[in-house]
Amino acid sequence: MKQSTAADARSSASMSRNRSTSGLSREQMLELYYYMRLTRSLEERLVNLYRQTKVVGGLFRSLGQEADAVGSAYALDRSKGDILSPLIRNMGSMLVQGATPLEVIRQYMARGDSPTRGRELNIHFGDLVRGFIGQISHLGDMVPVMAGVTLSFKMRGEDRVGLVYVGDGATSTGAFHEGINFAAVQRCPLVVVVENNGYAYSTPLSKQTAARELKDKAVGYGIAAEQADGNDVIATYEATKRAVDRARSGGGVTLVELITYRRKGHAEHDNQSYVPPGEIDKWEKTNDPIDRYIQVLSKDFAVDKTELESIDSRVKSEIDDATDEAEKSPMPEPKDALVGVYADPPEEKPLWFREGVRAAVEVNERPASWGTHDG
Amino acid sequence: MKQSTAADARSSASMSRNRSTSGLSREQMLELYYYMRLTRSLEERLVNLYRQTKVVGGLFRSLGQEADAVGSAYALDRSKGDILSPLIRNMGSMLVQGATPLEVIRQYMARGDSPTRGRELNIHFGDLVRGFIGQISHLGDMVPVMAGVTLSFKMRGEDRVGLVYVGDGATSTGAFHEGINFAAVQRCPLVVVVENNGYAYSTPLSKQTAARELKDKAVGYGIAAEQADGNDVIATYEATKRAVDRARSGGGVTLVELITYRRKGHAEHDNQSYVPPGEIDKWEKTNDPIDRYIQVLSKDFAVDKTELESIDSRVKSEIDDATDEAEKSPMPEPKDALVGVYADPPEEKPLWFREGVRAAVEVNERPASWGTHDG
Amino acid sequence: MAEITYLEAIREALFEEMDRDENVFCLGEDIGVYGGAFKVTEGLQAKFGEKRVIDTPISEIAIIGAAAGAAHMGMKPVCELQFIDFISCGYDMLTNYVATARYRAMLPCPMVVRGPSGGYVRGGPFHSQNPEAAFLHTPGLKMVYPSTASDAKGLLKAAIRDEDCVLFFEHKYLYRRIKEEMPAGDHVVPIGKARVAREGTDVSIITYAATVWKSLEAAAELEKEGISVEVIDLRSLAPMDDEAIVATVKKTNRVLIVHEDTRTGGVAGEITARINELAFEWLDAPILRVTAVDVPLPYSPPLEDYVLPQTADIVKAVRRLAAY
Amino acid sequence: MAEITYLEAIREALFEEMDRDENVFCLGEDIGVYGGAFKVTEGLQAKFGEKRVIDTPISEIAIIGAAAGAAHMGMKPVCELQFIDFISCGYDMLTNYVATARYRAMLPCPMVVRGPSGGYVRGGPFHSQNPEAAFLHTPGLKMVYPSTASDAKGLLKAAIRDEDCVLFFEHKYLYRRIKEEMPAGDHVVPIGKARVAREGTDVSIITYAATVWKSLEAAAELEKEGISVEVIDLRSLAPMDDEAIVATVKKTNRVLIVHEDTRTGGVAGEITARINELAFEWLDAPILRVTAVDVPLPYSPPLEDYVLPQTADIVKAVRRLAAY
Ligand SMILES: Cc1ncc(C[n+]2csc(CCOP(=O)(O)OP(=O)(O)O)c2C)c(N)n1
Ligand SMILES: Cc1ncc(C[n+]2csc(CCOP(=O)(O)OP(=O)(O)O)c2C)c(N)n1
Ligand SMILES: [Mg+2]
Ligand SMILES: [Mg+2]
Repeated sequence: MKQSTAADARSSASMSRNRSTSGLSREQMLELYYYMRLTRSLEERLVNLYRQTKVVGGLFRSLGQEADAVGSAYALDRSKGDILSPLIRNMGSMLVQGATPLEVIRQYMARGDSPTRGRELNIHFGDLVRGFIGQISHLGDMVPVMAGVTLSFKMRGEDRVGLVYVGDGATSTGAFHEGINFAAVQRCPLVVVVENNGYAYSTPLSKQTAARELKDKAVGYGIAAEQADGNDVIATYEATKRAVDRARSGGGVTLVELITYRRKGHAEHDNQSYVPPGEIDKWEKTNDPIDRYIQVLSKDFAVDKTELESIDSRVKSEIDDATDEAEKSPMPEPKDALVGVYADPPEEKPLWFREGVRAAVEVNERPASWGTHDG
Repeated sequence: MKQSTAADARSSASMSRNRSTSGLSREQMLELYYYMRLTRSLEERLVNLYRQTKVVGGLFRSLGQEADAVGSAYALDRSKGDILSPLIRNMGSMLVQGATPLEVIRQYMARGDSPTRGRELNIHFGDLVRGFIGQISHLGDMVPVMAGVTLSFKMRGEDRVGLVYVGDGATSTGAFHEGINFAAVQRCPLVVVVENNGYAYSTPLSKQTAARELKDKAVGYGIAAEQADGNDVIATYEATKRAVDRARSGGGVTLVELITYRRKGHAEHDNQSYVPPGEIDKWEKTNDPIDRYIQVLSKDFAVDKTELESIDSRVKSEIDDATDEAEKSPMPEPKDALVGVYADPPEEKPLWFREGVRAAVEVNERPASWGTHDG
Repeated sequence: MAEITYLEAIREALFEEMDRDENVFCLGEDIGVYGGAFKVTEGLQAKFGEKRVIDTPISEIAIIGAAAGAAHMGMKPVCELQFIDFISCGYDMLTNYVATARYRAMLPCPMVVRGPSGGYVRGGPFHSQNPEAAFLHTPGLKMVYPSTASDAKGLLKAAIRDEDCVLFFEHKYLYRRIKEEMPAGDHVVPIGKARVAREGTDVSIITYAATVWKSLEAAAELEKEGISVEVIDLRSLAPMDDEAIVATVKKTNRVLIVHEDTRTGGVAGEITARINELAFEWLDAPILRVTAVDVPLPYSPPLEDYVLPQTADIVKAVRRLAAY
Repeated sequence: MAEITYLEAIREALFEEMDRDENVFCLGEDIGVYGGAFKVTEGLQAKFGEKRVIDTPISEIAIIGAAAGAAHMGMKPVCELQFIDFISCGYDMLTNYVATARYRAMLPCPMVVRGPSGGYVRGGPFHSQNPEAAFLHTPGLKMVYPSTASDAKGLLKAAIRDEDCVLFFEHKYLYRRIKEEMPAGDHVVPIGKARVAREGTDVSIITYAATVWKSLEAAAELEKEGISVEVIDLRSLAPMDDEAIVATVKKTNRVLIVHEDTRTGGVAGEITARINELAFEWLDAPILRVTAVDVPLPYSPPLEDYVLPQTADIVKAVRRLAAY
C-alpha cells in the first residue's frame, strides 16, 4: 500500500478520460487532495513525535503551503524521469515523487535505516531513481546543482525536466543568481519555483528585496515567468505545468512565483512574535489551501464528503503504520559513521583511541552508491 | 601642475555660467576632453613601457571606452566626498577623482613608491581622501563593499554618493547580486554602473546572460535604471548624473547601463581571435568616443583645433614628466613585504632562514594607515 | 553580581560596546526584531534602533562585504552569521577582500564576524561546523574561540575594538550550559593570549572552545589515577600564543592537542609544527591529537557521539602519553 | 616520442579522456574558442564541439555546482577556473555540497576542478594563490598538485576517472618551463602515492609542486658539500601518502618540509603532525619548514622574491638540519 498505491493511482489516472479544464482527471484531482492531506497530517504527526522528544533536531512545517508544493511537483512527469529538488517546506513535493511517510519519520527520528542512515536531518534526503535530490542547508546551492542536472538532460538529449524550489529569502543568495543565470544561458530544461511565503525566518519580503514582485527577476535573466496563487493547487499546477512544458519543448528556464503564506514559525521553536497580529489568523480562516480545494472539489466536481473522508482515513492509517514501523527502527551503529566519505577508500579508519567500538556496517550491507559509482 | 591643475580647473569650472544643455560649462566640457585624452594617451604610454618590458604584469586597455569611465565619474561631486570604485577599464574614472599619471606608471612598474608600494598590480589602488577605492581581482566583490561604504554615508546622514563599476561579465557573479540587492533594500546612495562592452575576456554577452539588456536587471532589484550610449561622454555624464542626484536625494540605487565596446583584447597579450572580422574596425571608424566628442565640441561649442591641441600637448607633457619621474623611482626593498598585514603587530617577523636581508621600511616611514586606524 | 551565561555574556559585550562607541553597529539575518536564531542580539534593536541593528537579506557575501566597506569609512561593524557554517559563502570576501585590505591597499578593515559554531548538539553537517582551520591559513584575519563566559565577553569587546577583522566563534553547546560572574568594569581580554585553565605537571592538553570542558573533565578523572594534567585554553587561534604553548611544553614535556574539528588539516597540525620548531628538545613523547574523525558530522546521536571527541578519548590519550 | 611541456601534458590528458569517455566534458570561463587564459584547452572545442566544451558566465559557484549536478547524473565534468584563486568563490559549494554528497546523500559526485595555481610569476595576491591548505581540511575532497609533466598528465587522467571530486592544481610557473617525454600508452598515475624525486641519506625534503624543483636545485648544491638529500614529491595532498613519508623519515631521521604557500595553517603542519604520530622515535632533529612568509603575495619582484621560498633558503635549512 502506501506510496506505491499513490504512484499506481497516478499512472492509472493519467489514462482516465474524465478531465477537468486543467487537463486533470477526477482521479488526479483526488490525488492532489491526497498528497496535500498526507503532507499536512504527516507534519502533524511529526509535531506529536517532536513533543514526545522523539524527533532529533528542528521540525519544519509547511502548514498552509501544501498546495504549492504538491501542485507544482504534480506538474512533473515521473514516468519521464523528471527530477526535483525540494526545500524545507516542500515535503509535499517529495511525497508526490514517491518519498514515503516511513522514510520521513525515520529520518526525523535519526534512525539507522532512514534514507541518510542518520547523517542528515529532517527532509534532507533524496533518491535519484524516484526523482528527487536532497537539499543541503546552504540556501541557493541547489539552483546551480539543478542547473547541472538539467544540463546533463540537454547534453544527452533526454526528454527530462528538472525543478528546483527556492524561498523568497533564498533569492538573495549568490548561488541562486549564478545558478539561474547559468541555466538561462544554457537553456536548460529547468523550472525554478520561487515560493513566496512572505517571510524568511523572521525577515519579511520587504527587507529581503526591494522588487515589487519576485517574478520581476525573470526579465533580468531573460527567462519566462509565471505567477500563481500558491494556495490554489490547480492554479499552481497549471502555472508549473506551463513551465514544465516550456522546458521540455526546448524553451529553457521559467521562474514560477507561487504566492503563499507561512502560517507556522520558521521551525517549531519560533513563536512568530514578529508577525503583525491577525495576519496568520486571516490566512488560516480565509485562505487555507486544503479548505479551498475541498470547496472546489465539492462544488465543481461533485466530490462528496465521504469520498474525502475515506482519503483522510487512508492517510491516517498510512501514517499510523509508518509511525509504528519507524519506532521499531534501530538507531545507527556508531561505526556506520566511518563509511562512505569516498568511493575509495570506502571507509575511514577508526581513530586509535576508539578502537574496540563495535563495528556495524559490513561490506556487504553497504548501499551500492557507497563505494561504487553505479548508484 | 598635472592633476592638481585638473582638479583646480574642475572646481573653478563649476562656478562658470556658460552652461551647455547638460548643465556643463565650456570649461567642464573641455575638462572631459582632457580626461579622455589623458586616459588614452597614458594607456598608450603604458603600451610603450610594456613593450620595453618595464611593466610588471598584464596591461589592460580601455581604448574606445574612455567616455564611459570619464563621463560617469564626472557626475560625482568630489567636493562632497563622493567615492567610486573602478574596474580594470576605468582608469579614466580614477583620473577624474585625482589619481595621477605618476601613480599609475609607478604602479604598473611595481615601484616601491607606487600607491601600493609594489604589492598590487596595474590600477588596483585607491585613496579614500580623493575618493576612490581600489578593486580586487575577484569580480563583483566591490559591489557589496560599496554597498557598505554608502551604507555608512546613510547611517551618518552624510550627503555623499558612491559609485561602483562592473563589467557585463561581472554581473554574473554572486557578489554582484548580493551587493546590489543589499544596497537596494537599504536604499543606499549607490550608483551601479554596468559597463556593457560586449565581451568578458573572450565571452560575448550572449553567453554571459540571456537578458536582452543589462538594464533589465534593475526591475528584479526594485531599483531605477538608466541606459546610455557609453561612447557619448555627455550622454554618459547625464545618465549617471541623474542616478547620482537620485542617490543623493534619498532615491536609492540606480543601475546605469553604459553601452560601449572593448576595442582591445582583454589584456595586451590577447589577440582577439574570437572577435568577428570587421567588428573592431567598425567601432574604431564610426564610434570612437574621442573622435565623436571632438565633433561635438567643434560643431556645437565652437572649440577649435588649437584649443584641443593645447590640451593634447599638456597631456603629453604631463605623461612625459610622469614617465621620467617614475623611471627614477626605486623598486621596493625586500623587507617592505613584512609590513602592515595587521595594525598590531605592525610587522611580521622575517623567517629565520632570511635573517640578514636588508630591512628598509622603518617605523617612521610607515604610512599612517599601516598600524593605526586614522588613515 | 549575578552569574550570566556564555550567551548573555556575548550579548552584554554587544550592549556595552554599542553604548561605548556609536560607530559600532550590527548586521545579520534575523538579528533585529527576532533577536537572532539563538537570541544573542535580543533587545539590541529595541535599544539601538533599526539603523544600528540591521536585518539583512540572506546574503553572506553582502553582509561581510558591506561590513568591510563600512569599516573602511570608520564604522565598526559586527556581522552575525546565523550559523557559522554559512561563513563558507563569504569565504572569498573574507580571505581575498577583507584579509588583504590593509596590506594591499592600506585600507583599515576593523570588523567582527561572529556566529554560533561547533557541535555536540545534533545539528548535523551544516549546523555544527568549526571553521577555524579554513581561515588559520589566511594572513590578515584574527580568530578567537572562547570557552568561558567571561572570555566570551572580554574577547568580543577586544574584537570589536581591534583595528583588524576578527572572526569570533561562539560555541553553541556552551551558550546556555555555562554560567559565570563577570569581572567588574570594562572587561577586555587581550587577543593572542592563552589561558591556563588548569595547572598540572605530567601532561599538557592544548585545546580551545568546548573541548576545554571535556579536557577539564578528563583531567579531574586522571587526577584520581595520579596523573597531573595541565590544560591550556588557547582562546585565540590567530595570533597563536607561542609563549604559552612553549611554557607548558617545557613544564610537562608531553602534549596532547584536543580539538573538536576534523583531524586532517585541523589546527592541531599547526600547533604541532610550532612546538616542533620551538621546543623539540623538550618533548619526551610524540605530540598526540584527539580530534573528530575525518567525516562530515552526522546528526544522529550515536553517530555524532562517535565522530566527536569525548572525555573518555582524552583520558585514554593522556594515559598513553603519561606512560610513554 | 617528442617531449612536451607540463601544459601540453595536461591538454593531452584532456583530449585523451574526452576521447575515451563521452561523459567527460569541460566547462569554464573562456575555455572554448579562446582555449582558456593559458591556452590549456586550445583545440578542445574544435574537436569535441560546444556541447562538450562549454564557455560559462563568470560564475564559479555555478560552474562547480552545475558540475556536481551533472556528476550525479553520471557525467564526468572537468571545471576550469581561470585562476585557481577564484576557487574561493566556490568554497561553499565545494566544501558543503560537493564534498559531502556521497556521505550524506549517497550521491556520487565524480568531477575535477582544475586551474592555474601558484606564484613566482609576479601575479600578485589574486593570481598566485596556493589553495590546498583551505581544502585539506575538508573530508570528501581529493587534491593533487603535480610537479612534472608526466605526473600532470597521469594524475589528471586519474582524477577524471576517480569516483569522487578531485581538485587538480596546475602550477603556472611550470606550464611552459618544463618538458618531458610522456610514457607510452594509457598513462595513469594513481592518486595518493608520493614519488621519490631524488634519493638521499642525510636529510629528507618533503615537498610538492614548484618547490620540488627548488628542492632538487638545493639538493644538487648540497651534494657538493657532501650532504645527501632525499626529495619526496608528494603529488597527492589528499589522501596523503603516509607510507612514503614514514619511509623517508626512517631513512634520514631529519626532515625539512618545503611549500610555497604561507606558513601558518599550511600543509606543512599536517605533515609534521603525521610524522610526529607515526615516526617520532626516528626523528633526530626538529622538523623544519621553509615556506612563504605570512603575507598576501605582493607582485613587485623584490617583494615576491622575498616572500616566496627560494633555493638558498632550502640550502640554509638543510644545512642546519644536517648539522643538528
Ligand atoms: C546561505 C544560508 N544562509 C542562512 C541560512 C539560515 N536560514 C535557514 S532557513 C532561512 C530562511 C529561509 O527563508 P526562505 O528562503 O524564504 O524559505 P522559507 O523558510 O520561507 O520557506 C535562513 C536565513 C541558510 N540556511 N543558508
Ligand atoms: C570571480 C572572478 N572570476 C574570474 C575572473 C577572471 N577574469 C578577469 S577579468 C574577466 C572578464 C571580465 O569581463 P567584464 O566583467 O565584462 O569586464 P571587462 O573586462 O569587459 O571590462 C575574467 C573572467 C575574475 N577576475 N574574478
Ligand atoms: Mg520564505
Ligand atoms: Mg565586458
